[in-house]
Order: sequence, then structure tokens, then C-alpha cells
Amino acid sequence: MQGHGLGAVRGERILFSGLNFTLGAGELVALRGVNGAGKTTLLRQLAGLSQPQAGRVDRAGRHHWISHNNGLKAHETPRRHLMHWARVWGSSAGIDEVLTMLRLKRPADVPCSLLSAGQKRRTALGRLLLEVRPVWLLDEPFNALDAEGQAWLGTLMTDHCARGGAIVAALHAAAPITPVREFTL
Amino acid sequence: MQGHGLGAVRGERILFSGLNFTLGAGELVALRGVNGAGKTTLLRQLAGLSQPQAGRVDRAGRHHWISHNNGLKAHETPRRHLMHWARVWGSSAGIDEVLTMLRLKRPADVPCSLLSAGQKRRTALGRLLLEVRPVWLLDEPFNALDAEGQAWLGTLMTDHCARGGAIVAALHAAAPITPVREFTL
Amino acid sequence: MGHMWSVLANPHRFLGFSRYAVPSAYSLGLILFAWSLYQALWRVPPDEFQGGDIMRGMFVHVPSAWLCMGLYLGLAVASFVWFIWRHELADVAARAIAPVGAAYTALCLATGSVWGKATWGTWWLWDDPRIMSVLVLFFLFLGYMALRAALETRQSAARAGAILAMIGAVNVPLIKFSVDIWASLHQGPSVIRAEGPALAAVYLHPLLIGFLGQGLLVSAMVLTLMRAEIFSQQADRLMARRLGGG
Amino acid sequence: MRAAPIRRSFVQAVMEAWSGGAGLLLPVGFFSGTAMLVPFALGSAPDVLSDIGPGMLWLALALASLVTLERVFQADLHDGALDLWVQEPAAISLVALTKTLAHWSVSGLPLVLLTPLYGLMFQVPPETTLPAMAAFGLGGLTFFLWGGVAAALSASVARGGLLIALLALPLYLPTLIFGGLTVKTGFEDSAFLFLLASTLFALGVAPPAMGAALRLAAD
Amino acid sequence: MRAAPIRRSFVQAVMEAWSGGAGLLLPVGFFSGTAMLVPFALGSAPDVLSDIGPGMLWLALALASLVTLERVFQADLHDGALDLWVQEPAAISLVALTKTLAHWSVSGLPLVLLTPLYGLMFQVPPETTLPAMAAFGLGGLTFFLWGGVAAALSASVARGGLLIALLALPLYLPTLIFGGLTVKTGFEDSAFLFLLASTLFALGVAPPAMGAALRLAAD
Ligand code: HEM
Ligand SMILES: Nc1ncnc2c1ncn2[C@@H]1O[C@H](COP(=O)(O)OP(=O)(O)OP(=O)(O)O)[C@@H](O)[C@H]1O
Ligand SMILES: Nc1ncnc2c1ncn2[C@@H]1O[C@H](COP(=O)(O)OP(=O)(O)OP(=O)(O)O)[C@@H](O)[C@H]1O
Ligand SMILES: [Mg+2]
Ligand SMILES: [Mg+2]
Repeated sequence: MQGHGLGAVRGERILFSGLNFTLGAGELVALRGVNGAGKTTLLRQLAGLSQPQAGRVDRAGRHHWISHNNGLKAHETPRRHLMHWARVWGSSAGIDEVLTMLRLKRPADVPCSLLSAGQKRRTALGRLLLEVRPVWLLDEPFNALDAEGQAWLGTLMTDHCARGGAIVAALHAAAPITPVREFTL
Repeated sequence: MQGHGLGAVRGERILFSGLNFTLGAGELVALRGVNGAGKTTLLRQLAGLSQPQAGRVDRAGRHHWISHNNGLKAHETPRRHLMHWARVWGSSAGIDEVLTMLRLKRPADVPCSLLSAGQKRRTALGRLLLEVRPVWLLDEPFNALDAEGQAWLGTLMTDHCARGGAIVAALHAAAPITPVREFTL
Repeated sequence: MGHMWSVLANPHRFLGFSRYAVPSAYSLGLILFAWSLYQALWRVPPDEFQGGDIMRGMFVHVPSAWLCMGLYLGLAVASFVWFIWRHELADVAARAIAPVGAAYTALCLATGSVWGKATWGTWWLWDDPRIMSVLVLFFLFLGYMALRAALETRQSAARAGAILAMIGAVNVPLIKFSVDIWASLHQGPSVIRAEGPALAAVYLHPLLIGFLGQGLLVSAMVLTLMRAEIFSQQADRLMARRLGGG
Repeated sequence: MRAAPIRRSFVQAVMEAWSGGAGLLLPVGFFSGTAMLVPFALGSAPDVLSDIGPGMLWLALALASLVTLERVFQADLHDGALDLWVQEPAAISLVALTKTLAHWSVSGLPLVLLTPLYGLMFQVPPETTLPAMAAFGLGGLTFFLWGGVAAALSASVARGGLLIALLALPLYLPTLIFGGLTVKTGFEDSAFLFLLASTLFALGVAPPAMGAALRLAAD
Repeated sequence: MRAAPIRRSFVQAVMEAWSGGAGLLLPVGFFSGTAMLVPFALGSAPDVLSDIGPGMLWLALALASLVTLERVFQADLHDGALDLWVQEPAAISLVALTKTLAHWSVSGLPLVLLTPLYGLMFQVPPETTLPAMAAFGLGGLTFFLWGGVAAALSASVARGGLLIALLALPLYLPTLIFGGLTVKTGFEDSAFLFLLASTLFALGVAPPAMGAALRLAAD
């Protein structure tokens, strides 16, 4: 995945311009910057959600997207949510195993609107396990997870990169991963 | 602030029961527990937002409440939000100084729906500076803040306790504060 | 033509061009409009079949009807140009056209309604396709303005407005052909039609010249609003730079 | 009790209503649009029209109260502003009442001011204009109050739209009846008194109901 | 293109519609409630009633499409589900079309099935039942499509309710005219063909417009 000369303007403010970004196989890039620097904006441009005001993004292969809004519908249960996207993507992953890994066996059938913050986040992270995709775009993925969950996600991310995947993650605090590269906005 | 024999039932599950909780002046209590343990539930009961299924809460004095939902209206700017609550509470705090402390001078007049996650959180935290209240109830307050913001909030919390205030904060990861007591659910 | 567009797409060139175009269009338009009004009010013989003296209202009604349709087409075309090529000036134009278009549509409805009271005996007919389709046009203009005003940033306002404006464009042929498709009290076309105008020259010439005059006035108004918009954008930018943003 | 929280909740709600949609243009366009739609649905013989003219405006008012309030309390719930209000010492029912009044003043009141104009359009006799304005004012207020109760009750429901409409419709009925009669018979008749009574009743009952429903939604 | 995404977006939307509000009970109650309200607003002389009966149902259908779709796209935007759909290779316009169809089938279709019953209530001649059902079916579908465009356009607006109504009303008009005529004149007349044409037009134009509007909302 590559971004060439990316630019973003918000209101009268230029967040970034002429930004070149390359992500190679096996790389884990930590996106850093103060609040409001433009990390989320850049990630949304890389994901194709937001039209860059300048430059272009070349994508090779599909990506997974995890952001603050977990993408859960209020009426869905974790099981239904994962089943839904598994079907959409034609994945044959076993939902029960995924739920076990996420430690969501207990609240598997509770509607998402009643779940705790960490359980919602875990459900969203479950999408990463449904289908193997080369690129993961993660916006502050460790938020709301407990210590065990953070360690688990750290291992998951490291493993993904070891298998040749690539990750861009916006991060603030210390996280249980060692990024290959820091990219500061 | 004291909770006597608090109990919470969600669906078929007992989150906690017969829980006694005391918060003395100058104490900083870290609420710990795995995802879904009931930290948010307990905080909402302490705040009076949620009716305990058993037991009762005795409150002395008012408290500040910061949770995942920052409480910002989409159309409000940070300046308007802080002005609004300052007026409601009859506070005479200088909004401009508060905005400077929060590092929100620049986006002070941008509608909240356009702010970055950290900027929204900073705006909500600004309410803590509007009025001196003995108790602060904070649900994962460090989320979404950058390193500088986390350090700032840590100092703010420590100072508050040093001045005789009390804080209950649900926390997951390491935070730049040293809690007097850990309370694990 | 293509050259002219690329020249005008640049805001500075546009400001330079419109600086002279606006006053000229205002003055020429006023002269032509005044002449046609003079002809209409004092020179043209009244046509008893069209309700006597009241038919002099034609010289306002018909140009305003053509202009409000034309303005909507302008809005749709500007929206299309912006949507495809992102020429900022096209968006400025679309934004400027909307209020003028709404005003002219209201004028068309009001003059038609006054005329209708004299000839059809009623101010308003709820099931007349011509009246209704013009009313829909009015609400499209209003909806366009309301939508733009409701969105937070200029970019998203422009995009959402463009989508609405392009969909609404189907209403224009609907207005034009409404009298042919349904039974309507409104008369059929007598000027813009396949067989050529069927109007006597005494009426036709002042009408066409009046239309030209009002058209120039409308263009001048739109250009004025566009200039104001461009200036306010420049002022915003300057202000931001002063305040140390950007 | 201090007045500041109530005043501020009014200001906040007016700004919310105003900012979201082009100020007054929106309700004016909306009322005119609905008034335009109804003759098509119901036929437009001129005598029918002057008969059903006020009826159209009642329907537009009912619709406006439903679609406006639907979002208000749901948004408060989702963005966490409801949590903050519930924790205020100012009674949540008063705050809810104030919010409802604010939204009514932006989205319902314009109809009252436009009544003379619509009266002309629908060829309603001019002496009924004043009673009609009073009826639309009081009736609209009552619609917004009951609509607020319905919206607060279903704030936490995913597909609240139809539910709100269903809950509110029976509550609207008495107002609609007496309001419709007032437009026809003017102030002399007892209908106006009944309308007034139904508004006062709503003013008394709706705020605590809204308050309770909102507390429930926050829980 | 694979069919699974489209099928799943249908299922998800039906479940969303169904779960939020008591299943079919809700639209049935809603249509009955509105039908009940209108005679009060417009008077209930028997001849008037059989005249305006279908009109009421048109209004109820318009209202249902507005209040239902208002929440749909806004919720998608706020919970982040829209982000996920926009990134699918399946065209977002197809997904939006499917969602709209799903919500129509839960909240609009019941009216079609209830038409014979309402026909009895309003003493409409029985031979018009079939045309009426066709008209309510096609007309309702068109309402939902245009309502979807309006809702998608104002998904990111705080006070969208009135705005959606204002945007949708002019788009509803042709359908309302031809639909109303079809109920009166049956299949023979050209009105039915025009109704069909307006539905087909909406089916062609509304999905790309919804798609573009949703991409915009996600941006
Ligand atoms: C509110 C009511 C009315 C509306 C909305 C209305 C609208 C329009 C529109 C949109 C046109 C342009 C049509 C075209 O170019 O084909 C037009 C043209 C015209 N209208 Fe009206 N009209 C109204 C009432 C009347 C009345 C009462 C009369 C007189 C009996 C009238 C006489 C004309 C004439 C003579 C033309 C020119 C048609 C031509 O020569 O092509 N209109 N009107
Ligand atoms: N209309 C606008 N006018 C001015 N600034 C704007 C406007 N819209 C957005 N912004 C700014 O654009 C930036 C968006 O930043 P973004 O969300 O990408 O930040 P981020 O790096 O993800 O921050 P965080 O660490 O807080 O998540 C913010 O600083 C915001 O204030
Ligand atoms: N209807 C229900 N049936 C079963 N369980 C429920 C129901 N409603 C809520 N729950 C459970 O209640 C718990 C609420 O926990 P709470 O939000 O207080 O957790 P928390 O400690 O704040 O977790 P986190 O660290 O993830 O924020 C969750 O485990 C949730 O699954
Ligand atoms: Mg961010
Ligand atoms: Mg929690």
C-alpha cells in the first residue's frame, strides 16, 4: 500500500500535505502525533473512506478496518455480528472458536447496545479473525481492552506481521508491540 | 461517598452483590477488572445514574462525571460546551484560560462533530476545571489522549487528591498516576 | 468556448471579468427591461381573449417562467460540473443561483396566480399540473438552500447539494411538457415550440426583448452574489492566516 | 432553585434546533410543503379545500412534532448529554419541558405566524384567523408535549420512528378534536375552553412523564 | 459480483427493522392510528370519508417512509456500520437499495396487505381494491426510495427530521398524483402506466443518489 503526496485540508487548516507513505509486507507502522494531528484522517484516506484533497493512494489487496466506532448495530449480538460479516465475505471461520478466543462466549447473545465498552471492542476485533487480509488499519485499537485483551491483541498483531501482513495503527500510549517504524504526523 | 451492599444484575448474570465501597477525602481509587466485570455499572450507580438493584449509595457533595460518551452535542463547539456548563453551574471560570490549558485554543470554534477523538475527550475533561467538586467519577479517562494529555491529566488528578478531593477512576492500562487503593471487581 | 471556461474557472480571472460584466449587465438589462415594460404597459393593444388589460402581465410572467426554469437548469449544470470536475467556481455559482431562482419561481407563481384570478376565476388550482410542477420547483430551490445551510462544512454542503440539484433536474422537462401530457387549464406553448412562435409580432418582440433584459439582470445578480461569496472566502482565508492558523 | 440551568437548557435546545437546519427556512418550507401535498391525496374541489385547509395544517403540525422530537432525546442519550442533565439538581422534568418548548418555538410556532397567509391560500373567512392562530398555538404546543413523552419513552429503542408515531397519535386526538372545532367556531364556543384545558393538562402531566422516561433511558 | 453481500444487507436490515419495534404489530398499528386520526382532522361525513379514505392512507404511507428511514442511515453513520459497507466491493448504491427495500417490506408492505380491510372500513367499492393495492405497493416503494435519498443526504445533519421531510415532499408529488388517480381509475387508465414509470425512474435514479450521499456522509 502506498500513498503519494497525500494532502488533507479541514476548514482553513492544512493537516498535512505532500505526505508520502509506504507500507511494505511484514511492517508494523505506529502512527503517532498529538491529538488532532490528523492520524484518523490519514487512516481514513488510506482506507478509501475519505477522498484525499491531494495525491492518491495505491492499494494492493483488501484491508481490515477497526476504528473508534466499532461498526456494531445496536440490535446485533456479537455472534450475529461476526456471522453477518463472515457471510458477507464468504468466510468459513468457525464463529464459536472466534468467540472463545475473544472471551465473548458468555455475552455472545447479548445485544451490542448492552455490552461493556471492552466487549464491544472485542466484537469488532473479531472481524480480524474472520478473513485473512494483508493490511490492517487500526485506529487506537488498544482502547477499552483490559490487560489480558491488550496482550492478546499485541500477540495477534505481531503474528500477523510475522506472517507477512502489514499493519498501520494509530497509537498514543505504550502498547505491547514493537513497531518496525514510527510515523509521526 | 459510601456504597453499602450494592448489587447489580444484568440479564441472568449477577455482576456484583453485597459490595461495600468507601471513598475518603484525598483518596484516588483505581477501579480494576476484566472487560465486562461491572466497572462502568458500579460507577453509574455511584453517580446516581443507575438504580442499584440492592443496597444504597450515600453521597456527600456533588461530583464530576466523565465517561465514554463525552456529553458533547454535535453542533456545540468546545467553547460553547464549556460556556454552557459554566453558566448552568454558575461558575465564573475563565473559558479562555480553560481552553488554553486543554490545548483547545485552535479548534475552540469547530463544531464537536468535526473534532478528533482526543479533542472531544479534552473538551469533556474541561468540565472538571469549571467548578471545584469534591468527587470525580471517571470512566477510562486516559483513553484517546496523547502522551502530553495523559501526563497533564495525571497531574490534574494527583493535584485534586492532594487538595483533599477524591477520585474513582476505572483504569485498564498503566497510567501516570499512583492510586492510593486498587479496587478490583 | 472551452478556452473561455478554463479562463473563467480561475477565481482571479473571474473577479477581473465580472468586475466589468456586472455593471454592464445591470445597465443594459435595465434599459431593455424598461423598454419592454413601456411597450407592454402603454403601446401593446390589449387582447380581450386573454382577459383584457391583465394580459399585460404576460411581459413579466412569461420571462419569469422561462428564467426560473433556466436558473434551475443552471443550478443543475453547475452542480454537475462541480461534481465531476470539482471546479470551485461552479459551486460558488450554484450557491449564488439558488436564492435568485427561488425568488424568480415565486415571481412566476405570483404573477400566474394574479393572472389566473382574472382569466380562470381562481387564484390557485391544486390539481393543475403546470402550477404544481412549478411549485415543486420552488420547493426544490428551498430544499437545496436548507440542505446546504444544514451541513457543517462547505465541501459536504456542495456535494450533498449537487446530488439533490441533479436529481431535481427532471422536474424541468416535467414543467415544460406538463400542459401537453395532462389536461391543464394553462395554455399550451406559443413561443417555444417545434413549429416556431405563434405569437403576433407586436407581442413577440417586446416579450423577447424583455426576456433578454431580465435575463441580463438575473445574470448580474448571480454574478454579484458570486463575487460576494468569493470575497468572503478570501477574507476567511486571510483571517485564518492572521490568527496563525494554517 | 436556580433559574440558570433551565435558561441554559432552553438556549442549548434552541441552538440545537436552529443550527441543524437553516433556521426558520426549514419549518416554513416544511409546513408549506405538507400543505401542498395534502390536496393531492384528498382531492381539491374548491369547497372541499376551504373545508380541509385547516385540517391539512393540523396534520402538518402533528408530523412536525413527531419528526422533530424523535431525534432530540435519542441524540441526548447517545452523546451522553442526558447523563449530565440527569445528574443536575434541577428537576429533569423541568429541563425536558424547557427543551420541548424550545423545539416547539422553532418548529411549531412558525405555523402560527404563517396562519394568516395560509388562510388566504385556502380561502378561509378572515374572521376565523385569530381563533385559528390561537388553536394552532395551543394545539401545537400540546402536540409537542405529548410527542416529547413518546420520544422520551422510545429514546432507547432502535426503530423508534413508527413507535413514537403510534404512541403519540392517541394522545393527539382530543387536542385535534377541540382544536379543529375552535378553528371553526371561534372563541365563544366551549371548544376553545376544552382546548385550553387539554393544553393545561398536557403541561401538567407531560413533564413528569418525560422526566421519568428519560431517567429510565439513562439507567 | 457475489450475491452474498446484497443478501446479507437485506437480512441485516430486516432484522434491524423487526427487532426495534414489535415486528409487524407496529406498522399495522401505525397505519390504523393514522387512518383513525384523519377523519377528526378533516371531518367525517360518510361521503367525505369514502372520498378521502385512500388519501389518508397515502398520507400514512408518506409519513411511515419518512419516520422509518430517518433513523436508518443516521444510525449506520453513528455506529460505524456505514464505514464497513462503504469499503465493501459490492456497490454501496446496491446495498442502500437493498436496505431501503428491506425497510419498505417491513414498514410499507403491510399497508398493501391491509388494503382490503381499510377498503371495507371506508366503504370503497370492492372492484377498486386490486388497483388500490397495486398503487399502494408501487407508490409506497417509490416513497421509500425518495425518502431514502433524502435521509441519506441529511444523515450527518443534527436536526434532520424536518429537512428530510422538506427534501422528500417535492419528490413524492408525482407518485402521489398518479397513485391517487390509479386508485380512482384502475388499471385501464394511463395513470397506472405513469405510476409504474415513476417507480421505475425512482428505482433507477435513487440508488446511485443514495450511494453518493452515503459516501459523502462517511467522508
Ligand atoms: C400560478 C399559475 C401559473 C403558473 C405556475 C404558470 C407557469 C408558467 C410557465 C412555467 C410557463 C413557461 C412554459 C413554457 O415555456 O412552455 C408559462 C408560460 C406562459 N403562461 Fe403561465 N403560469 C400560470 C398562470 C398563467 C395564466 C393564468 C395565464 C393566462 C391565461 C398564463 C399564460 C402564460 C403564457 C401566455 C405563457 C407563454 C407560453 C408560451 O408562449 O410558450 N399563465 N407559465
Ligand atoms: N471544519 C474544520 N475547521 C477546522 N478544523 C477542523 C475542521 N474539521 C476538522 N478539523 C480538525 O481536523 C483535525 C482532525 O484530526 P484527526 O481526527 O485526524 O486527528 P487525530 O490525529 O486522529 O487525533 P486524535 O489523536 O485526537 O484521535 C482536528 O484537529 C480537527 O480539529
Ligand atoms: N441483558 C443482559 N444479559 C446478560 N448480560 C448483560 C446484559 N446487559 C448487560 N450485561 C453484561 O453486563 C456487563 C456490564 O459491564 P460493564 O459495562 O459495567 O463492564 P466494565 O467493567 O465497564 O467493562 P469494560 O472494561 O469493558 O468497560 C457486561 O458484561 C455485559 O455483558
Ligand atoms: Mg483519531
Ligand atoms: Mg466500562
